[in-house]
Amino acid sequence: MTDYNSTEMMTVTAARALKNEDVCFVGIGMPSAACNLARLTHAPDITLIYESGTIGTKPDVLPLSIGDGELCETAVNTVPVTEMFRYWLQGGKISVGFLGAAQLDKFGNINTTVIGDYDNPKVRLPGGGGAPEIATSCGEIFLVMKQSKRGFVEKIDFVTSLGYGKGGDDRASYGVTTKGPSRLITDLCIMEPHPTDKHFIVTSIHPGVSRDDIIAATGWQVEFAEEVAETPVPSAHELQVLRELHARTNAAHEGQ
Amino acid sequence: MTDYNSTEMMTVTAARALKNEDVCFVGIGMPSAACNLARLTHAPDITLIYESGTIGTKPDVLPLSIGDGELCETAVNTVPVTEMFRYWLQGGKISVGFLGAAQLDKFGNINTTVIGDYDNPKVRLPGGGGAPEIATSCGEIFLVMKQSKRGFVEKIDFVTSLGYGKGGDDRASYGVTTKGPSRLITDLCIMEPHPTDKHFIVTSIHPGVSRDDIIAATGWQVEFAEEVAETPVPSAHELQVLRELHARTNAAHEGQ
Amino acid sequence: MVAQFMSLKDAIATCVQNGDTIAMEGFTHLIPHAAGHEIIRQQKRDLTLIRMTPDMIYDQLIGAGCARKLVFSWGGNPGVGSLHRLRDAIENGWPCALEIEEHSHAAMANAYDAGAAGLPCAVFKGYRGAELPRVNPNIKFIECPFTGERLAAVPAIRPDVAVVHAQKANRKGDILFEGIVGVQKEAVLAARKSIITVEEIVDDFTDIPFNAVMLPNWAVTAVVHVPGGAHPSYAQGYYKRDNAFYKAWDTIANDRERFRDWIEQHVMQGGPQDFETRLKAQQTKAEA
Amino acid sequence: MVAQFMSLKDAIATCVQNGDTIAMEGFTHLIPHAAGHEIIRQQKRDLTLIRMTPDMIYDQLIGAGCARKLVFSWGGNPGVGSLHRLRDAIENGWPCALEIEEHSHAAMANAYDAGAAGLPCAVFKGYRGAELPRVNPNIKFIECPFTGERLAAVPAIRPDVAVVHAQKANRKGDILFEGIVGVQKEAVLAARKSIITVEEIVDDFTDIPFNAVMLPNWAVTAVVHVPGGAHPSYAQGYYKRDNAFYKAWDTIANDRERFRDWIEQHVMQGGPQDFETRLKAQQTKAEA
Repeated sequence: MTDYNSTEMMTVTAARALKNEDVCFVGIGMPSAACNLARLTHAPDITLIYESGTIGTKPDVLPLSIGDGELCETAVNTVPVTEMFRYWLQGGKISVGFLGAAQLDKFGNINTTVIGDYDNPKVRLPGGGGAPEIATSCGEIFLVMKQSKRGFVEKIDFVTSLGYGKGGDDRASYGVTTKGPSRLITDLCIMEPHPTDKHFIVTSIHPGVSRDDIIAATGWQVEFAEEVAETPVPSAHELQVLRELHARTNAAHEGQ
Repeated sequence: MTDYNSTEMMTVTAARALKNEDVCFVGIGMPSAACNLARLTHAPDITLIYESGTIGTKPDVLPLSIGDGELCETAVNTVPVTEMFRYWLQGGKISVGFLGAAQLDKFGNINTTVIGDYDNPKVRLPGGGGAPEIATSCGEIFLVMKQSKRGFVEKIDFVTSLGYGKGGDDRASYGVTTKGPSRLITDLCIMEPHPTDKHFIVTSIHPGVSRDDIIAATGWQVEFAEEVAETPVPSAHELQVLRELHARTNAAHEGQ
Repeated sequence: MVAQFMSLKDAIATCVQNGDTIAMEGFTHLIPHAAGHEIIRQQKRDLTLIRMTPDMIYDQLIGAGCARKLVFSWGGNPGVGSLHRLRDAIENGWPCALEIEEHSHAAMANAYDAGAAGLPCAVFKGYRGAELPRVNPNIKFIECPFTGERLAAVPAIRPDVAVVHAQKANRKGDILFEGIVGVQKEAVLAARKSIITVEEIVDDFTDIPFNAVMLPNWAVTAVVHVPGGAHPSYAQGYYKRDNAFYKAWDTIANDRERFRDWIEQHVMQGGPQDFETRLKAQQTKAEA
Repeated sequence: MVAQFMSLKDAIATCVQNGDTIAMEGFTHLIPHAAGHEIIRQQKRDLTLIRMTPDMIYDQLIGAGCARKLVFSWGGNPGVGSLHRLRDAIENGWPCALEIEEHSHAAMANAYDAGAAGLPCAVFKGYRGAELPRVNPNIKFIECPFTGERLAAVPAIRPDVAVVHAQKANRKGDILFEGIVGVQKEAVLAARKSIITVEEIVDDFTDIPFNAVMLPNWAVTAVVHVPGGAHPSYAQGYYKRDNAFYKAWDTIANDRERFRDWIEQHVMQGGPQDFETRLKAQQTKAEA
């Protein structure tokens, strides 16, 4: 086993899911690291879009917020937020949306709103932000999230953003024509939706992770594909680029 | 009588109707001459807006089209045409709209679409362009038009843009909350709407024009106000500025 | 799919099919005349032409028999008069019958906006007390679900092809518009395919403002270098509107034979390179 | 009515009344922190606060007891964590109960756009399969009258006052925004009154691009010169985001007493001039 941690494994795996020709709507945190890693390795021409209105941005350090000045300075163009959500996201111009979640169910529906009851929450989370329409307007969705029984639950407390709904054709019943969450990348494995029922199935397991590890970290009944692959390990080059990116980022944010 | 013609009289009278603080949506032709004359005389701070997206323009010569380069070069800002119609016109930011017509009725409804039947027209006119929404979205409307029995008719062939509809409260019945055509300036006189019925009444006659001249050039039964004023004649300064504007304009357009 | 650099001939041949719905935009400024001529030269037929202000460029396409239907909001030669070929088609069916769908500017601007925004329709405060809704079934009314206010609705414009002219492309195929930008960006974003003719191709856009009006290369199908390609319209920063030619068009277009001769001589026997030549001639004249 | 140049104290005192609906916008960039502090100092109460991303600025206003209701789409300290004052108000009603109306970003961006456009509501492809419509009665659905497609509708945002920060005003009061421009222009156009704080007042705008993002002086109520007025947010071309302070806020806001002390020391006993001072201190530190 080469020298990497599970977060790096997850980030590199997520980055590899992106193609050079993708136009990607990037959320903050893990998605931002994965998308920029892709740009700095195998997908140099990938178009990264942040909801602050920056199109084709190439930040040298990861932004703390989705609207840091670096995003604008390195972008091809910066448009008003109204235009971003109307012409670019709703207009169907984005091929991939990257989302995380506080809670996730086996159909890829996500909760970033509340834990507990909406009107009397145990924990008030930040809310949906761009996610409800990112989830339905992007060509496909990649979900990235560390696995835990608290996060991967049978039933989420609030459906902030639609995945496959109740499964099967339910997503389309809302008038949604996009593909939905086609890949769930965790720190343990990759899951992909069942061809018809649409619940997530483990299709690839990261090296050193056991099936029991995955089951222990999942709140729903885990299903494994007939043939489960082993996720390729991060290359030395990928790890180096990712670590340099984080080092530059930390230096920049601490220096202020 | 000083040395001016009836078109100059009409243009100067229209210009005088504008105030320094107005934000004015300018059509091409006569409205453009009147608005720029106002700007070059008593209303130096007037904001002139052309539907091509130019806000606060100060052309040195009159544009041949509503989108000449001069308009953009001298504007405070130039916005997309979508924004012009959505945020500025529909958004209620314009105090005065200036319109002309091919046909006009006594309630200030205007036709710039067809003479004759819509599906089998005698004359196909250019169409409404910006007028249908200018007529309802601007704070008030000034109409400018040379009088003739062909143009000032009892019934227009097509209602391109709403004035007072059938009169009385009819305008408001369409959900329109703006004032409507508050002034009609012709080459012979000024008409203003009746306070309740809203048909046009002659309130001021240009010097040298008789009541019979007006009646002879109007296709509807002309009504005169109890007290009819005499329109003040153009000043020497106004005539000089207007003629210089036209001279510059002709030189610029011929020179190409 | 990233923008491809092509010749004008290839761009029109590849992207425009008979029967297509085409939006050629440019609000006085940046009207894609060279591309219009190429469509005439390639004898495209049965086109549905969309344009807020079908001025000289559509007069030529209609007179040359390319169009079956026109969607528009103001059809005239601005500051000059009528479009004789448009009127002849509507009033006399020459050279072929022309169906029209007529709107207001506000409706079409909103319909382009809705098209770019991926909506099926545009909702706006429009057509109040106006008669077009009586003759155009594509104007409907809905109620605001909160206030009950009556609002007009028109279908979004979603052309098969948008054709526009811009000042600059960079070598990647990103496009820059400056000055009166009209509805060009919206038209391109609303369309399935797009052809952008440009005055100039520059190495990069590093010196343009953050908030410039532009299109990234992946939102564009074909980029074509046609200097002078907007003439007799203008390109801010490059050349002025040829107002004299707009006036001259009134005489050319007012007679079917004279129009045919003009098209034969200046379009059928011409090519995109003529636009730069014409521009240089105009500039030489202006300097003389 | 043309924009008036005012002190920040006068602008807030004149334009903001208890009970008003206020939109303070700025998407990470150009957040009007100085104006927010002045509202706290003047102890405005019962405000309905509208903002897509109620981050530190609204955490402060809510913790200081200015707000009765919050309309928002994402409430967090970006990249750091929770807004402790916002959560304390929602979860525990401290210092007073806070009603919330929650939307998505797309809904609010469309609602600002609709407000600027004078529409009663925004119509968009949104909330499909999402649960917010169950808990927010201000989300409804309508049908496209042409295709039957189900579309979401939300009321337009029409605030009493919009408060934003911009880079520059000229001496006439025209306003220039550059960089990440967010929904600021829309917020101002949608509001009855507006206060714009600016980094700099310049003689004129003769050298700005034709298509700059700006507001003419007659579309603005009050212009206030507050250098550094966005700190710890940033102003492109002037100063960077003070990310370290956003991280530090997490600790300050996590404790009621510490928060109160901070407000007392830095807001109640402070003034708009502190922002320039703070900025200089930050810059000196960065250069050291």
